Amino acid sequence: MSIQINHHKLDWQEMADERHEVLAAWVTGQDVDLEEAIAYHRAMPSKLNFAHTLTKAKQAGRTLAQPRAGVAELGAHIELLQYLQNEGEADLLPTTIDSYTRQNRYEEAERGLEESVREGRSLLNGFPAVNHGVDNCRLLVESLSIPVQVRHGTPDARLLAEITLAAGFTAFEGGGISYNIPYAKRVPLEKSIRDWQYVDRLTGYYQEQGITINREPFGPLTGTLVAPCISHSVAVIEAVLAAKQGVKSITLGYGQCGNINQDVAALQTLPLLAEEYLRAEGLEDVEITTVFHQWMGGFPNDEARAFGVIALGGVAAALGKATKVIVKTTHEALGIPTKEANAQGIRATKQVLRMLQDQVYPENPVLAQEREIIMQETRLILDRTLELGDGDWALGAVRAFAAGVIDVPFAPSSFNAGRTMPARDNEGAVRFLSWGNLPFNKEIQDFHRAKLEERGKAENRTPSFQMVIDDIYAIGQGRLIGRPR
Amino acid sequence: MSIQINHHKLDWQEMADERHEVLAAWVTGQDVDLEEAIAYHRAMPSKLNFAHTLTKAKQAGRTLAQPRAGVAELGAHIELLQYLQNEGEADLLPTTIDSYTRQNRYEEAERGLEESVREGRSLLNGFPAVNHGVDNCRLLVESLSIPVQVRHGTPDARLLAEITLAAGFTAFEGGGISYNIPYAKRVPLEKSIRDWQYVDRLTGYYQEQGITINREPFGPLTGTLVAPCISHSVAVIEAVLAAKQGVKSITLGYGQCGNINQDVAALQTLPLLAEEYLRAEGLEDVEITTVFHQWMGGFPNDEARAFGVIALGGVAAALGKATKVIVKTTHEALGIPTKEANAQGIRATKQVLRMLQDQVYPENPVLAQEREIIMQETRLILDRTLELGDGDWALGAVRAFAAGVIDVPFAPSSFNAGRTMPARDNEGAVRFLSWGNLPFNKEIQDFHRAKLEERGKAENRTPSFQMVIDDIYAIGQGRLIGRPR
Amino acid sequence: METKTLVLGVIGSDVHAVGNKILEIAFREAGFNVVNLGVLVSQKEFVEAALETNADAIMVSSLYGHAEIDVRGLRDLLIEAGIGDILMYIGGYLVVGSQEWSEVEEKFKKLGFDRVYPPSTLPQDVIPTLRADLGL
Amino acid sequence: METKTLVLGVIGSDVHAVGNKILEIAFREAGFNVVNLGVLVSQKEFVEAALETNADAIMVSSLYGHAEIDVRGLRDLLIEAGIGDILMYIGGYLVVGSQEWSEVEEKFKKLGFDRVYPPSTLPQDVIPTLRADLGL
Ligand code: B12
Ligand code: B12
Repeated sequence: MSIQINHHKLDWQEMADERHEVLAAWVTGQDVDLEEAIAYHRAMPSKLNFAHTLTKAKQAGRTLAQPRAGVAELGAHIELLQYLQNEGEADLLPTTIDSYTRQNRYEEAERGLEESVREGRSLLNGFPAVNHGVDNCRLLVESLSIPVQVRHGTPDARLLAEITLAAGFTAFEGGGISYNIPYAKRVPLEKSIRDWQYVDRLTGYYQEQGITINREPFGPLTGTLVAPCISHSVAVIEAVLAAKQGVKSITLGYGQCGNINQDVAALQTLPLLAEEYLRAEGLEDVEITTVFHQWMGGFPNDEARAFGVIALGGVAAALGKATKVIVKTTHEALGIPTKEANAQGIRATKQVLRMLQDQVYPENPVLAQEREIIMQETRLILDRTLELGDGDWALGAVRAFAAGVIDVPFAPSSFNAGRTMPARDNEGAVRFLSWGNLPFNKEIQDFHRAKLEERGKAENRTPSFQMVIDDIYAIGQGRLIGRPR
Repeated sequence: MSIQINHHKLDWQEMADERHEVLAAWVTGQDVDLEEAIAYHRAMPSKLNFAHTLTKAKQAGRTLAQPRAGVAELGAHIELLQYLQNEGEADLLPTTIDSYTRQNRYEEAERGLEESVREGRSLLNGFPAVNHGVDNCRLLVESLSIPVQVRHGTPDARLLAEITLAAGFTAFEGGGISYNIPYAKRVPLEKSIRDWQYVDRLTGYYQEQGITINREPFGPLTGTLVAPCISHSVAVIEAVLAAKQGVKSITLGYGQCGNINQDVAALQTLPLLAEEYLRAEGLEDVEITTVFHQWMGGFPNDEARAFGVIALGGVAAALGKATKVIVKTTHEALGIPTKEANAQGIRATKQVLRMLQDQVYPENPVLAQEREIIMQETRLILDRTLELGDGDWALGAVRAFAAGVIDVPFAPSSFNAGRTMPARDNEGAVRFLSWGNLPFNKEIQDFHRAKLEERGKAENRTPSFQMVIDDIYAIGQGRLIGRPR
Repeated sequence: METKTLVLGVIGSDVHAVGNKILEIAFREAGFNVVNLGVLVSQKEFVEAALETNADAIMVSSLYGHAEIDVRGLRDLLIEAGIGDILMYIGGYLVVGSQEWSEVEEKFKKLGFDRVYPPSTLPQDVIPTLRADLGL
Repeated sequence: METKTLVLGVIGSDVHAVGNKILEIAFREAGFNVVNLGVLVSQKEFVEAALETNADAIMVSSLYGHAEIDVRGLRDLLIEAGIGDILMYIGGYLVVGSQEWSEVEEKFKKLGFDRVYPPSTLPQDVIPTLRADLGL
């Protein structure tokens, strides 16, 4: 790989050629007119601005609820989002992009879209925003009364960002690590990080014109037993990389692990860590908010049980005072949800959020210890990353992944070492059975070892990969910890 | 009222005439043969014994799930309970008794039963066990593979107890206070307490023959903003009264208030208080377990929201380590639930219970304070009660209610003072806006006053009855605290 | 302005007291003279109270599902007592389980009620209609 | 005993990696020789791997809902490559949303698969059948 990257701000003028090339990749690119887009954003009411809504929630100490949703055809997609807004009482809306678009396969997306129109049902697992183009996307934005975000999983999202931001979307999920490692196999990190610096720089350009676009690294990564220190490390790096490009509104994510103390501690430490590392880079005027993802791994088939999982996610989000929560549905283990199921997931979550909104999870030593562990682990990883990058976060990230200093469990990417093995401890918190090359000190290593020995003793078996497999199936089978039966 | 009561053990021989009279009240009474019934119980497998199952759960630190359910006709009722056992995965079963039987109106129950059979749908809101009689009830008990309890709301349950215990039921809900004050208007406490001493003495007789029948005072009372100190006081008195009659397995209940700290503190203090007062009476060999009732007040109409309320109840039950939880359904605000809705409520609850079963709610100062308040308040009430009774709990209870020393909010009974006014504080815990004649000391009074002033300030209104009304509707409308909009 | 008298109560073996207390307060605040019989009220008690207080309307609650059985014949008793044309409302969970509302409404209109309300009714949903029905 | 070779992979633009890793481990533990192509596998890669390794069966996963589009023509490519009768299974979330399983199964049988499995499949649900189909 010959791309040379660093974490410095891209020069907007020098990006002109690249932008030209990006916009030429699909016919709809030609409709992007940045100056006109900025005027369009200026004329939008503030209630449609994502960052604005997040700021208000953060100040009020409230947790907002946002679903995932996207279908191929425009009319159907508008109807879906309006339903989630009106019947689901969503506070924030998504537009989930289909998997072809995520891989920049616009021709296949076009075919899927055409067939979907023909068959009258969505053959795509999301909304192909690039194929729809700026004007159609604006019809969508204008048909809603709350802000809407682009949610996807695209290693190279440059064209998608150009089109959707020009269309009036005010939030854009993803990042150079979080939308590569869990979502690709052979995309080098240098390339995806660079492509996401483009997206961040574009966002920064809007910001320079006074238009705040919210950016959100994808917190849960593979969604499967990802310990907080891993996702926090990626989140902080992506926050720094985005802020360097001029992004001012950043929402950092974390996917529910299932142990309430660990989840609350993770939510509490995430902004602390981000602000600490941003400050160290002199990036002080960035607003950090948090997003909690309800359980991202395998779900129970049974809808009633799924409601239990969903509500428990709502509990952790509320007690951890997340700024927003991404809501799952009772159809999670069945397939893409109907709009009714989606709305039900939101309403169940909102009931929990509202019943807990004025309650405080009391400070206590177990929570403090959990926070301390997360802070220490994450700092060990991040400090080593910066060291590997000789003070450059972009370079450091590439080298840290190569060295297994950051290592995401179950990730498909060949640029991920894949040497860690997570498992739950005896109270269900996610720990490491093997930490591979994570730069843990002896104290932390002993901590993980002791925690898993404790579980092993309780289950009368030696901690092994079978525990991991059992844990992967556990929630789907109605429990948190995969105990032998 | 001329009945003279005291808390001493009834003389079994002297009860013979009364038993004769009780059994003569409806034709099915003649089928009760105590010696034969004891032989029947002896032959029952231990997995059908309620107390036995509770003991195992308590030792394992697990929370069991139990629904409410009852329809008029026997076959339909068996089908319902089997469904809840097999599809709902209930750990314990109920038989909810209809409201005519609860008022000893067996003729009306008979009519309702006949009409139900004729119309093929239940016109009664429960199972008229007295009308069905011993043999039919045995068919029910024998068709199940887990224990089943009688749940009702009957001020005078003597005949119901005779018949259902003889039929092999191993648990019987209710008590002389908890099944009078919320369930009757003009039944003097002397009468209901004496009638429940009969039930407890009967249970004690079974116990003397080696058959343990579990007894459970009805914890939630009116289900509407009942602060822990009120329900705990009633629970402890009924525990003492039952134990005096020879009952050895007692499950004490508490209905979810909605603030997690208060709910956990309530569950933790309930057995402590009971054991303290039992010990003082020299009643040491009684096994105390706890039952948590998911929210007993008005529910949301929307099923998804109702799932949220149900799951949050599961969270509090698990974190408070209740021995069992009584599960609500998503049809709560719609009418008596279908068996499917009932099973869904159980499964959603069990998912939450299982995901939390190995987690510990960490000890913390807020929780400790909440426990301390509940302990102090309850002791103030109980000590004054015993004083009023000149050392006799039965007499004390009667006089305490007359004096408003115990006072259940919203109770229909004319023997309840009805001078307290509960309201939520700014974090949703249930406090007192007016404590009427509750024997609170200045410290406790100041505590309540301060808590409600804090809320008043946050809402910019003076605490008043409007707050109470707002709180009554709040959960049904999707929130815990009835804030002005 | 004239003060109208309402007789309020929960019929039969029903003990649900909370809604009844709230209705009492709300009707009183709305300017009615309220005679609240509370819970566990028999048909006879309703009729007697209406006669004694010269009431303008009877407001029956039933929450526990037995209303169908409990209210049969109440209108006839009122006719016998010579106040057959008194305004009579009913509200609450009127049947066991949930049934199509229009059917429930029709059933209770046939049983002699002028208006029938579902359980989600708030006091403010009723008061304007009640005023109108009473010519206020 | 003879060792049979399985080619394993997640087809199309699909990146769901967890089930794939678990299947790899389970098939290996069951005594198969497993060639795991991982996620994001094209039809061409499946055919080439099967040819190169002289595989006895191809195990296709698709979780993300696009299987219908992604597998069309795969059986034809295998026929062209001269291994048209190779055993081929597919499993996962095969369509967008949830459809009647029997329809889904039929659809994918028509698309050339010998067996079709729903997402709730555990490795132990497949292995005995696979052994039987391979004459083990
Ligand atoms: C609290 C409660 C209890 C408490 C009552 C305490 C007390 N003494 O008041 C306890 C625990 C004791 C109890 C017992 C029982 N309950 Co209960 N209870 C409830 C619950 C949860 C809330 C009721 C309440 O207070 N709501 C708040 C008040 C403000 O609302 P409301 O009562 O509905 O009244 C409003 C409206 O209905 C309307 N309204 C009412 N009457 C009228 C009349 C007129 C004219 C008008 C215009 C309007 C109107 O206006 C009121 C004010 O807004 C409801 C379910 C729910 N709603 O969520 C079940 C519910 C009413 N109970 C029910 C049942 C079956 C029982 C029991 C038989 C058995 C049981 N499940 O244990 C016993 C019956 C005892 C008896 N003999 O009556 C059922 C009724 C089912 C049905 N009809 O199909 C319900 C619906 C629960 C359920 N889904 O199973 N219950
Ligand atoms: C974790 C997860 C993710 C992670 C994946 C991380 C990674 N790289 O692995 C992330 C978050 C990245 C992700 C992304 C997406 N996901 Co996803 N994801 C899941 C989830 C929650 C769990 C999957 C899992 O790991 N299960 C555990 C493993 C052990 O089980 P499994 O994968 O099902 O495999 C077993 C069986 O299916 C079977 N099996 C599988 N293949 C085969 C083959 C054969 C031959 C046989 C016999 C058996 C078999 O055996 C396996 C072992 O038991 C599921 C929903 C669920 N199940 O609860 C959704 C789900 C699969 N995802 C879905 C979708 C749509 C997506 C996205 C398009 C969009 C989105 N919602 O964000 C993107 C797609 C990205 C892409 N290009 O592929 C949908 C698919 C919907 C549909 N088909 O109708 C699901 C069902 C969620 C939903 N209800 O919407 N996802």
